[in-house]
Order: sequence, then C-alpha cells, then structure tokens
Amino acid sequence: MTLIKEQDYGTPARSGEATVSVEIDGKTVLVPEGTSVMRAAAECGIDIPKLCATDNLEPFGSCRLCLVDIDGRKGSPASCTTPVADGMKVRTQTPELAELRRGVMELYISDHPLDCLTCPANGGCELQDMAGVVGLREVRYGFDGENHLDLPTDSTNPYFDFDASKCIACSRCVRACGEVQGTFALTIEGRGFDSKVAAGAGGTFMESECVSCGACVQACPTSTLQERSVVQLGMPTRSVITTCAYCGVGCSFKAELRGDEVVRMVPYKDGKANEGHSCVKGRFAFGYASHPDRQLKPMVRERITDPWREVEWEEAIGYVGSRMLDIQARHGAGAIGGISSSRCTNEEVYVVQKMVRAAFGNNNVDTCARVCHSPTGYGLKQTYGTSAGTQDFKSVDKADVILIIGANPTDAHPVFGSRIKRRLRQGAKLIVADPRKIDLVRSPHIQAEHHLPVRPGTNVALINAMSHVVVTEGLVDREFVEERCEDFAEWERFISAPEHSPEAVESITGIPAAELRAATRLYASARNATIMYGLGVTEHSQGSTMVMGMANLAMATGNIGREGVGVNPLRGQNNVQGSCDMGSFPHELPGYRHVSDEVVRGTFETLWGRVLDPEPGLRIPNMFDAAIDGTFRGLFVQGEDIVQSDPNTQHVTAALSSMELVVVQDLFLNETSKYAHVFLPGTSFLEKNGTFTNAERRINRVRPVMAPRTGKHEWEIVCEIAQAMGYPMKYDDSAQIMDEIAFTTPTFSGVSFAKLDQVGSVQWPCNDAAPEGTPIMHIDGFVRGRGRFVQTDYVPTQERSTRKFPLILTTGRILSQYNVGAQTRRTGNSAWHPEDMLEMHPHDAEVRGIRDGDTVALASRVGETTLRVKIAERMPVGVVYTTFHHPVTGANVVTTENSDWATNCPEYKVTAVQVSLKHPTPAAAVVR
Amino acid sequence: MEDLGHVDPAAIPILADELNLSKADVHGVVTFYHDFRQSAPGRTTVRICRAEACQSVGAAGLVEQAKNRLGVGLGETTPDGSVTLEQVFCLGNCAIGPSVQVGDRLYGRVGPQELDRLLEVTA
Amino acid sequence: MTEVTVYVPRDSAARSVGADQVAERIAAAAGPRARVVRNGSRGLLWLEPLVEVETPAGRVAYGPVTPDDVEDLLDAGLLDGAGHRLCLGPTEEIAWLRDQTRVTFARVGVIDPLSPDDYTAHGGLAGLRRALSLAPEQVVAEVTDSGLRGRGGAGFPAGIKWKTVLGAESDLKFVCCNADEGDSGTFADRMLMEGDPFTLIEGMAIAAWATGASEGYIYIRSEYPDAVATMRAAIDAAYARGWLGKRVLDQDFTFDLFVRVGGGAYICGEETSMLESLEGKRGTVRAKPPIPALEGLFGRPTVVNNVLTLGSVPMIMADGAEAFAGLGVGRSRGTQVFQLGGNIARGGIVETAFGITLGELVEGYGGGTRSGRPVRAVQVGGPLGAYLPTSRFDLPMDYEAFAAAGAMVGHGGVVVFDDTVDMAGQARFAMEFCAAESCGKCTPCRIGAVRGVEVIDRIVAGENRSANLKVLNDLCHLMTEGSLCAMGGLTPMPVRSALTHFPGDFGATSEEERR
Amino acid sequence: MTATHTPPHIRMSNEIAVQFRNRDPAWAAEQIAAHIHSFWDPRMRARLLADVTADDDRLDPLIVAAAALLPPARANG
Repeated sequence: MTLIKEQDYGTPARSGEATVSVEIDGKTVLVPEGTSVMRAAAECGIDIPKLCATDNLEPFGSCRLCLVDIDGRKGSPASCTTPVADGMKVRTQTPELAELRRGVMELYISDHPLDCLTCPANGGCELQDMAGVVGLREVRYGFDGENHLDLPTDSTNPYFDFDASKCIACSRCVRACGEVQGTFALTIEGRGFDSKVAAGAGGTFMESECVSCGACVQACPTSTLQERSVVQLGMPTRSVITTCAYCGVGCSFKAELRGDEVVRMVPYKDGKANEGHSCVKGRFAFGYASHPDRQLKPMVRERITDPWREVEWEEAIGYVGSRMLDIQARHGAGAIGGISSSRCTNEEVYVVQKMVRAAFGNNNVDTCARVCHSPTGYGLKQTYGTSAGTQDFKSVDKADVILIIGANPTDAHPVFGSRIKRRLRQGAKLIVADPRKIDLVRSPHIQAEHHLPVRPGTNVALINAMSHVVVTEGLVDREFVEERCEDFAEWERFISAPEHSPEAVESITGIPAAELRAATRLYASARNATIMYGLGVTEHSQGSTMVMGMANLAMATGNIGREGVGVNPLRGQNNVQGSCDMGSFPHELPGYRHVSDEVVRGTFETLWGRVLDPEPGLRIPNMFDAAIDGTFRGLFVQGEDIVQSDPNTQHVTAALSSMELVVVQDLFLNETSKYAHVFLPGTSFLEKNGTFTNAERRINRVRPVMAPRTGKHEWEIVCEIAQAMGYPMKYDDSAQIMDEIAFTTPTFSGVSFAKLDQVGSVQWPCNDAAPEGTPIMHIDGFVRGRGRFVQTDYVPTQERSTRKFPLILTTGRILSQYNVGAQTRRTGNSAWHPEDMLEMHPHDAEVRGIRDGDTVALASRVGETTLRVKIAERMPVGVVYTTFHHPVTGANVVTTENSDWATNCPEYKVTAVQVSLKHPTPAAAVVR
Repeated sequence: MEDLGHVDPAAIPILADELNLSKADVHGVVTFYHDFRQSAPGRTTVRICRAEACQSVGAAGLVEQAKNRLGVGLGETTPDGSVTLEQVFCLGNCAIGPSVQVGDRLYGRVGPQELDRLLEVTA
Repeated sequence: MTEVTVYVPRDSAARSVGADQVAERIAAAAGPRARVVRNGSRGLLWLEPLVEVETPAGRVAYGPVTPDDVEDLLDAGLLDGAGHRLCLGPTEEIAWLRDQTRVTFARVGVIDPLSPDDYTAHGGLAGLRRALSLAPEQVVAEVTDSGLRGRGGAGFPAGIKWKTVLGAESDLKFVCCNADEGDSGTFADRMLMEGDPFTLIEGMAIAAWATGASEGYIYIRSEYPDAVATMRAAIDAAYARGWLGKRVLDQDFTFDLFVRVGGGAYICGEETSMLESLEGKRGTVRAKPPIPALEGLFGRPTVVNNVLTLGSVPMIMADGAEAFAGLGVGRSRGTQVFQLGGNIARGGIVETAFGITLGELVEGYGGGTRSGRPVRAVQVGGPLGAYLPTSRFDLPMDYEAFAAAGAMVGHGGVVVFDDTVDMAGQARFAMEFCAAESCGKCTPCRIGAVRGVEVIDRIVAGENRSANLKVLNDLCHLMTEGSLCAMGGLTPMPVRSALTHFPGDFGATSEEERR
Repeated sequence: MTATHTPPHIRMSNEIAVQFRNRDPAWAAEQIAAHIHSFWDPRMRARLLADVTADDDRLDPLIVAAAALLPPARANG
C-alpha cells in the first residue's frame, strides 16, 4: 500500500438544497448553493493552487494564490472566498493569473529558508508543491531583505516542533485550533510583516492552553509545525487506515509508516466519527506499542510468590487448559470464568464469551463495561428496547439544546467535545449537570446557559424534578407520547407528586429550584434537544434508574427518533459498545438476547455443538465474592487491569489471592498480573485485525499495520485455550469470526469485513432492513414497540458524608491520560499529567490547612491512599475529585463495594472520605 | 477596543477570563493595536505626525529634532521615564501642520522652536 | 449692558493653535459683557483661531487671533463688530466661504455643537421627523434617488447598501459609522463630529429606521480624543431629549447608539476590519463575500457608512432627494467636502458640488503653497491616492474622471507639496506606510509592501535599475490585482503615479524620461 | 453505613428491595423475583433462598416475598 493522500477540496462542503451550475475552464459542474468556486473546481477535477485554504476550515482568502477570472467580475477574485452563482463562467488558468500566482510565490519564498533538501517536510510540503505548480523559477527580490529566518524553534511540546522561521503566516494552525478544536490556544501576534503565529500569550506551546490535539500540525502546509517523529524518522511512505484504540469516539486514523515503523497517526477525513480531527491520545500517544516494557513472551508460575518463567506458547496454553479443566473437575463447571476487555476487538471479545459458554460450559463471562456502562444497557433496554445510544455523533450538529449529565467530553471524549463546542459556537444552548465546573461550563467562546451543580449521588432526584417540571408546566409532547409510548399515565401521576418538585428536591440536589426550572424549560421547549451522558450517570447506586429517568424525560418531550435529539451514552473505552454487543454479559448472548431464550440458545447450540447453560453466570463483583467464598477458582482476564480499575482494591486482591489460576492477557505486566499464574502477552491495536464499535454503534475496521509482535493474535490464543480444554474452536482469520457474529446475530447480519472495507463503517442494526446501517434509532417506532415510561424513585445512596468522612470523593479522567494509564503513561503524554492529583475547593483546603501541591492522606471507610492536592475553583465545596490513571495513587483503594442495584456497576462517583495534610510542599516548590 | 493605555502581560489571563476569551485571543488583539503597549509608557507621550500632509511642511525635521533632543528613537521612552516618543500617521490637523500631540493635547503649526518648547515642558 | 455672543471654536484644529487661550482671555477681559460660545470651526483653518462676534448685522469674523491680540481687539471694539487689522468682515461674506455650497457642513461652525436647541433651531431633526413619517422602503428609495454615494472613498451608492440591509432577515441589525478617518489630508469627519455631532446621530437614526436596525456604533480613531468626547456628550444629550433609546421622537422605534474607540490601526478604516475591531478582535480584513450588509457586525446585517455619508442623510431627508441630486456632475451627485491640507496657503474645508477642478481647489481656494514656492505635486484621496502634477489641475473632482486618470477622489483630501518634495521618497513612504499599517493577512500586502520599500531603495541607489523597475512594476500589479482589500490594492497608486509623473526623482536618465 | 461483613447477596438484594419501597408490594415482589432470576447467578440465588429459609433478619421483607416466587437453584454455579 502506498501513502494515502486525501483530496483537499479547499473549502468545506455546503449542504444548501438548491444546486447551481457553473462552468469552470469549459467544464460544467452542479454544486450546492454556497459552494466556493475553488471547491466546485476541485469537484470537477480542476485543482486551483492554494495555501491558506483547506477543506476543514472556513475560507480565509489570505494567500491570494487561488485567484481566478470570472466573466463579468472586475479583477481576480479569490476562488476560495467566492461562492458560485448560477451560470457563472470561471477560468482558472490564464497567463495573467499565472503571473499573479508566480508573484505571490516569489514573495513567499523571499522570506523562507532555502533548505528544501534537508527539510523534514521535503516531499510533503504544500509550499514546495505550489512553487512547482506555479512554475516559480527565480526570486528577484533576492534573499537579503527583511525576513524571519532567525526566529527560534519551540520544542516544548513532546510530540511536535514549531519552527517559526518556516511559517508563511497562513493562519491555518490558528484557525484549526479555533474552528476545529475549539481551544483557541493560537493567535497571530503583531501585524503586517511582523505577523507571526504565537501560542497563548506569546510564550511556548506548553505554557499555552494547547491541548496537543494535533489539528495545527495537521493544518500546517509547511514544516513549521511538524511531528518530531517525522523529523527523526523521515516522511512516511505508506498508510493503513485503522481505528483509534482509546476512547469511545472511535476516530479513524491513517497510520503512516516508513517500512514497518509507524511514523505518525494522521486523523482520516473520511472517518465518520471524527471527520479528520483527533486528540492528543489518538494522534500522538501510540508509542506504548513499541515500549520496551511490552512483554512479548508468555510466562507461567506455580504460585504468585514464584518468579515468572518465560515459556513457549504451547506450554503456556497447555498449562491454562489443563489447570482450568482440573479446577472444574474438582469444583464444578461453574468454578471458572472469564472477563473480556472493552479495549479488544469485537472478534477478540466474541471468542472469549464463546470460550466461556462453549468450552467452560457456563455463563461466567463479564466485561469491563460492568464497571462503566452496564446501567446504560439495562436502562435503555427497559425503556426503549435496545442497549445503546440513539444517535450518531453528527446528530449533535442539529441539536438546539444539549443537556450534558455526568460527562466531561473535552477531557474524556475530546474529538466529540470539539464537535459540541463548535455547535455551541453556532448558537446551540448548553445545560451541564455536573458537580464540577467542567470546561464546557465556561471556556473561551462558549458558555453553558445553565450549570446544575448536582450533589454526587442525587442524579435521580434531579432528573425526576426535571420531568416534574415538564409534566406540571404543560411541556409534554402529548402527540408523541400518545402515539409512541406506554405506561405514561401512571408515570405522570407518579412524577407529578409534589415530592419531585424542584423546590422539594432543592435541599437534596443542591440545585436552586428556579435554576432547575429554567433549565428544564430550555430543554423542553427546544426544537431539538439531546441528552449526552457519561459515567457520572452510570457509576452510582441508582445508575440504571438514572438512565431510565433520562429516557423518560426525552420521551415526554418528544426528543427521540430524529436528528438532533436522543439519549446518548459517551462510552469510556474504545469498544465498550462492541464488547457489550458481543454477548459479554453473563445473562446475555450476542445481540443482548437473554440466555434463557431457548430459540436463541438453540441457534448457538447448533452452531457451536454444545449445550448452553440457560441460567445467568457471575458478574465481575460476584466473581470476587464467589472467589472469597471458595466457589470460584479460575479466571481468564483479557486486557483489563482489574486490580487498578475495579473498586475496593483490597477486596479484589483478596479475591484474586484466593484463586487457583489467574490468567492475564495484556500488553504489559500490570497490577493484576501480580496475582496471576499465567501471563499471555497481548497485541496492541496496531497489530490487531478486526473491528471496534464506538459509542454511536459505529462498527469501524481495525487494520493491522504490523504482524503481532507476540507471534499470535489474541483470538488465536483464546481459540487454542478452548482447544486445549477439548473444545474445537478454530478460525482461519478474524473475518470468519465476524461472519459468525453476522450469522448468529440479527442486528449484525449485514456486517462483514468486505462490506466495511467497501463503505468504511456502518452503524448497527445493519441487516436486510437497514443495509447501510442505522445512524438514528427509533425513528418510526421504538425497538421494543412502544417506549415505556418507568417510575424512577429516588433512593439516597447509603454512602453519605459523616463526621469522620465529611467529604465526597468522585473520580474521573483527564485529557492526556486514559483509564488505568497502561498505555498513556508509556508515552509523552505524561508530560501533562505525571501523577494523579486530588482536586479540592479552596475552602475545603483552607479549613484543613492544605495548600496547593501539599501531600495529603485520602481515607474512606475501606482504605487510605496518599496523593498531592490541586486547589481548584471548579470543585464545589464538600466534593473532591481525582483520577485513577496511576497505580501508585491507587484511587480505588478508597472506593467501596456499593454498586448499582440493577447491574452492580460500582458507585465510583460517591465515596465518603476525609482528607488530611500529610506533608506540606517544600516552600521552594510552592512558587511556580 | 476601549482605551486601555497599556496591557501588562500579567493581566492577559485575567482579561481573557473576564471576556471568556483565550489568552491567545487577547494577546493577538493586544499586539495588533499600536495603542496597546505591553510595557508602561513614559509619563508623557509625544506623538509627531509623519503622514504626508505634515511631511509637506517639515515633519521629517521635527522627528529628527525630537530624537536628538530626547536621545531616543521612535517608540522608545527616555531613560528617566518622562517621555515616550512616537510617530503617528495623521492627527486630522492637515491644513495647519506640522502637528504634534502631547498627551491628549494637539498642537498645530509646530516649528522647531515650538517643538523645543513642548519637549521642554514635558521633560 | 447687553451680553454679546462671541464665538471661539472648540474644534481641535483651532485649539491646536491656541483657541482655548483666546477664549479664556476674552472671557476674562470682557467679563459679563460677553457670552463666549465654543462653536465648531467654519473650516477656514488658516484663519484659526477665528473669532466671531454676533452683531445686529450678523456675525463678524476676526482671525487668526492669538491670545495676545485679545486686549487690542476688545479695545478696538470687538464686541461691536468694529474694524481691526484682523477683522475679516461679516463671516458669510468671506469669499472663500461664500462661494461654497455648505450642505453637510451647513451647521458646522454656526452652532454650539452640544446645544440641542441650537441644533433644532437650525433645522436639525427635520430629516428624522420626515423619515419616521415614511415607511422604511420609502426612506431607502429617497436615499437611492438622491444619488448619495459612500464618502469614505469607495463611492458605493448608499441606497443600494441600505436596501440590502432592509431586505435581510434578522432579529438584530446594526448601523455602524466608520469614523476611523486615518487618511492623511482628511479631517472632515473629525470636524463634523466636533462641530455638529447631532447631524451624525440623526443620520444614523434615519439609517436605522430605514433598514430595521436597532443598534448603532460609531468607531472613532483614538487619535481624535476631542471627537470622541464631543460625540459621547452629544449622545448623552440626545438620549436626554428622547432622540435616542426607546421610542425615538415618541415613535415606535428603538435605537441605541454607542461610541467605540479604535486602537491605533489605520486598517480599521477598512469596513470589514473595523467590524472585526468592533467585535473586539484583531482588526484584520475579512474576505468579501459575505458583504457586511448581509453578514456584518457579529454576523448580522449591518449598514456601514462613513461620517460624511451619514451626515448628508438628514439634509436629503429634510429637503428631498431632488435637492441633493440637483448638485454635482455625472454619477457624482451632491456635494463633496474637500479638505485642503499640506503645504497650502489657505487650508481647510471646501464643501462644493462635484465637478470643481483640482486646480480651482489648489490654486483658487488654496492659494498655492504656504511656503510660497511653486506647487509640484498634489496627493488626492489620502495616502493611497495618486500624486498628480500641476499639469493635471484640469481634472474635475468626480469619481469617474479621477478613476480614468489613474487616481481617486477618495475621501476628498487634497495634500499639496511644493517643489522641494522628493517623489521617490514619497513613493517609498507609500510602501513604508503600507508595511506599517498592513493588517498582515494577505501575502501581497504583508510581504509585498516590505519588498516594495527595498526595491525602491535599490532603484534609487541605481542597482540594476531597469530590472528593478520591472520588479517594482510587477509588484505593483500583483498588489493591485491580488490584495485582499484596498490597503494593498491601492498602495501602488501613489507609487505608480510618482513613477509616471516624476520619473526623474527615481534617478531616471533624461532618455528614460523622454520615453 | 453498610457493614462490610454483610454477605454480598443480602446487601445486593436489600439494595434492590429499597428501589421498590414505594410500589405495590405484590407487584414489587414479582418484579424483584424476575430481576433476580434474570440477572443473578444460581449460586447467589441459592444462598439467598437458604437465608430466607433460615429467616435471616437482615433480609428486607420484600425480598422474602420475592424469594417465594423464585425457582430453586443449584448452589455451586
């Protein structure tokens, strides 16, 4: 494969309904009204020279290379800023235009280093290309005039350099930072000839607000902003299109390689989830794949106190198989189980659940979605009939009001966060319900209409109060409810009760009633209102209740079943949706079908040749309980560090310590592998061949850019374990696994690798009824027929602040790090977040004598850990916050066994804690 | 663009927060306009018009005279901090130039003696 | 003893040559005998400070008056309008003023600029009252029929612009007055704002009514502190009288007006960069389309007109389109406010119908150079206007005639140079000015202006003369054709005109000059 | 505050019960039974049933009622 160069149409596509016909260089082309002359030309194969124009940025008109001749117009208008008009006749190539373009290039080059041959962008430089295109042969101004050649290079960013001497002041980086990313970290400083790109207030990139999303690097037409990897390794020579393995946005990337070495990851314009944008993780933090910490050989040990012994694959797999069988022989079929990973591909996850159900002969399979989004599956299934979000990301472009609850997209789903910001800048209104003042509450150029600083653990009271306002203020969409829903009358009676009024719950949620009413009116009276939520909804004792509460609100206001509306989970990891879809829950076969369903079971039994257990198996927390109990003794863990990520670490380690066989499959030795007997090296996404399904149900291809460094695909290992246990399980390749998924699962029946390679990606359901997939769900009716209103009582969590533990701890993620940090900590991203910090309100710090940077003890009733404090105005009084990216912090040492009543999703977001000063920061370090 | 005199770099984050802009936005604006100095000017700013109308009646000589007398270049402040000397392009007093602005006060028909007198007073 | 009204201008030009001290001296010396009114300037700037005394026979003028002249004048009977060596006779009879057609400037210098009563007593508000009695469409039609063209330099018909704004759908529209009068040689905007601010307010209110706008901004350059202060005071007074705000003149019409002060950037006189600046951003130029009339301030439909354009509107509405259209020549209707400056004996405001020749302005009104040396060159239309030799004094002041001659009327500024001028230096300055004031957005202007200075230096130094002349010519062509806005697009005009008309100053050989 | 030594199945079932506190008890028992049947591993169900039989006073009455509606379960998964 060669390097993929996507066509740059120069200006964004327009979606005007009317089309106009223009003639360009004799060719006639039909384009939507509002399309630029430049884009119209590109669409009929005519490339007009350009430098400041690129098709993900609004036209700017500064470089003046794209001048054209238009009949009846004076002078030479710029084709990028001139919209087409019907009947317009354009010439793009005349001797006069050629002379003007050469003149422009002559000016550019008179202030540009003449180092093309040694420049890292050589061969990939638009300035160089344009000099060639316009036929520049000499620079008659000479090179000793005023210039910028002595400007210094800023190398503070870990991933890219800013060489100001090469800058042509086209502003593409500045515009990309604003228009695409929405951070506005860059500007042009000064004016006239002194104009130059500056970060922040003229300091370095690292001192600025730059979030290192890479949009500026992407936009730069020269080598001014250049990936350091390109400087070091040279220009890539081939590309492979694949999918990012970080968050649930599921961005498409071109992995660009030189030989077998990945030089850079470039966001792919045709990727439907990201449309050419990226964040610091996907764009730059791929170096972990080649990190020396990677364990590439299998290892075995008898006891967890023994040293590891590297062995061949055969031995390791044989060992796992025989030990698992041995445990079952002694303790029963149900004594073993497996946990699949939301970071692995659909195919890898599918084979794990198949191994458990068919080879282990039980349903003891669960996935890490248990600890994040299991309530989403439960809640949306109960109300709408399908365990997934209702919209595609693009839908938010049509939303007039966006309600974000318990999610922090600019950190956790940055590319979608940028999309939300763009929509807000276009005029949509935002309501944020979150204890913290997250970035979306107020950041440059955007501001939420309402911030509802809900007290942790009181979400259901909040959502009920919103529904109460809708019902009692006449904001119900009666027509929608009558036509499409059921159980409304009972729900209406329930929710109208005065105990759900904003005034009644004010003291519970901490949200002023007037504010809540105003926010609800805004949501309910919008033409299109959408709800986005994250783990701040699910990771509670009433996570599932809250999901149903949101579903009620959306139905009551008719905000379901079209663009711009819906109820949408922002999934944490790359394949949370997929791992759930693949039947990773102990009660469900692929496609969310209950194990007790004989017809469904029959399909699998016939295909798999085994009788399947009709009773649900153990969920992850139940596995730990059963392990301590002695009825659960063997565990296969795929790509998840449960010791670090699951709550109440002491309980987890106690469970693992009491097991006979713990098998860990991962990239790196981790906290869990400390309790493992077998370590099976896993593959990074760069080695995988399969699919990920993102938060919008989009199935994206993951293509290998290199062979597995371990010598084996992860699905092969799983198959071989099953075989070692006597169950024949074999595939030629991962495409065959997807074919089996399609064969057994109606919502996937139209999916195959061939189809994905052909159309790029599809959103399930994808079958005969929807061959191109389903961007928006529940358009003509709910999946379950009628949407069901569920009564959602608010039940306070048992976790409450007390005299001993007066503060509430809530946990989350930060932009530069990801989950347990296994990947990101092994990249340059640690430059931004070298440690987990405890954020607390100045008042809470003050009364404890704590200053910024001090080391404190963080204690709950289950444990205690130590970390440093960051005083943060965005925290509410009484609530502290930390991340769990670093094992040394062990944030989950303090989280408890409390969980969602319906799904056992842990209550990560509410832990009563106390914070006390351990040692102050040395005075010298305070001054920063 | 309200009249801010000068903008201390330390004030940029505060201004940015106040206006809900990024630091870069504010920096870009501050560096675009000549009126926003990043350092405090002298106690008095003397601006000599160098536009065509004043050129035609001897502005160039006044600029040289002021530079020599104050010992600073255009855009610079005297070491004692008393005077900042600046050029300006047009003060709207083109019929009776050369024109000089001292603080907010405009002077027309400024000859060499008049300039000396103006600089004397500011020193 | 009756109190005599004495007028001493408060215009900043008059103040720049001692009007404040003159006024103080008169007040002190005359005591209760005189009421000193600080009026605007009559525009006879070479006579400033010009003191007028109200007599039964009309106002009598004296000037230029220095503070030291005051005692002598009072002794001689100033308050009775008596003769004196500084006495100029009845003001209206001064030939320089008498021969003009004062329309936009009719009240300037006559009234106390901040007296609403003076304003209405002299015909103020008649235009707005009539406009409010008409439908917006009718007002737009009237302005269109008057032939009023934008006085900022581009000469775009005001009525067409207004019609576009009126037709644009939006819940919010703006009227912006471009008072960023940065062109050297122009000062009419300033004098109107300092001398008759209510006229501008009335003109903007009419524009707002005609286009459905509810908010207005006057963008004034920071170099004009007196104009800023006067406009602000006038707006306060207008609010107090119900001429602005909710229910303007008790009609169902709301119009709020604000003053915004520039930050020292010539480019902000370009309408789109002014809008950027008004939005609090860097004053870089926007590409057009979209035109401001459809997507202007904060993306809303916006009327952007210059001070003189808006200042002409009240008269058009008061007297009807025909009265205005009856003046002028060809497509240049009405009057133009010419401003004579630079090395000129009688500099100031000459408001007259279009069509007067350049020579009549410079030699007739202007009286030649102040230095007494021969006129060598005249720059018309600001720093981006052409330099013309005396041989072109026959040119009539008319947008089209000037365009045909490779020049422009622009904002009507005329700057005179005597024979000591170095035209290569002036050409170089044009490029230098462009380099200093370019917003930096487009390449031809950002880099071209700097290279232009360098190339002219090489030409003057005699380095590869013919090759560098070709480079300069190509650069001028590129800047003209390729620049984003008029700043880069017009900078070649003074350069090329200097080269064309004064080649000798660039070191041309006599043979080259003959060619 | 939850005592950590409360057996998980009791803690979990009580957490379910409290969600149905305001519902009709008979309906609630039915719902709870259906939920437990759908989502719980048989060995947890078995322990719950055993505790109900043993009259463990830590169990919510709603759970006791629900348990009556549950089928028996195998104790070792």
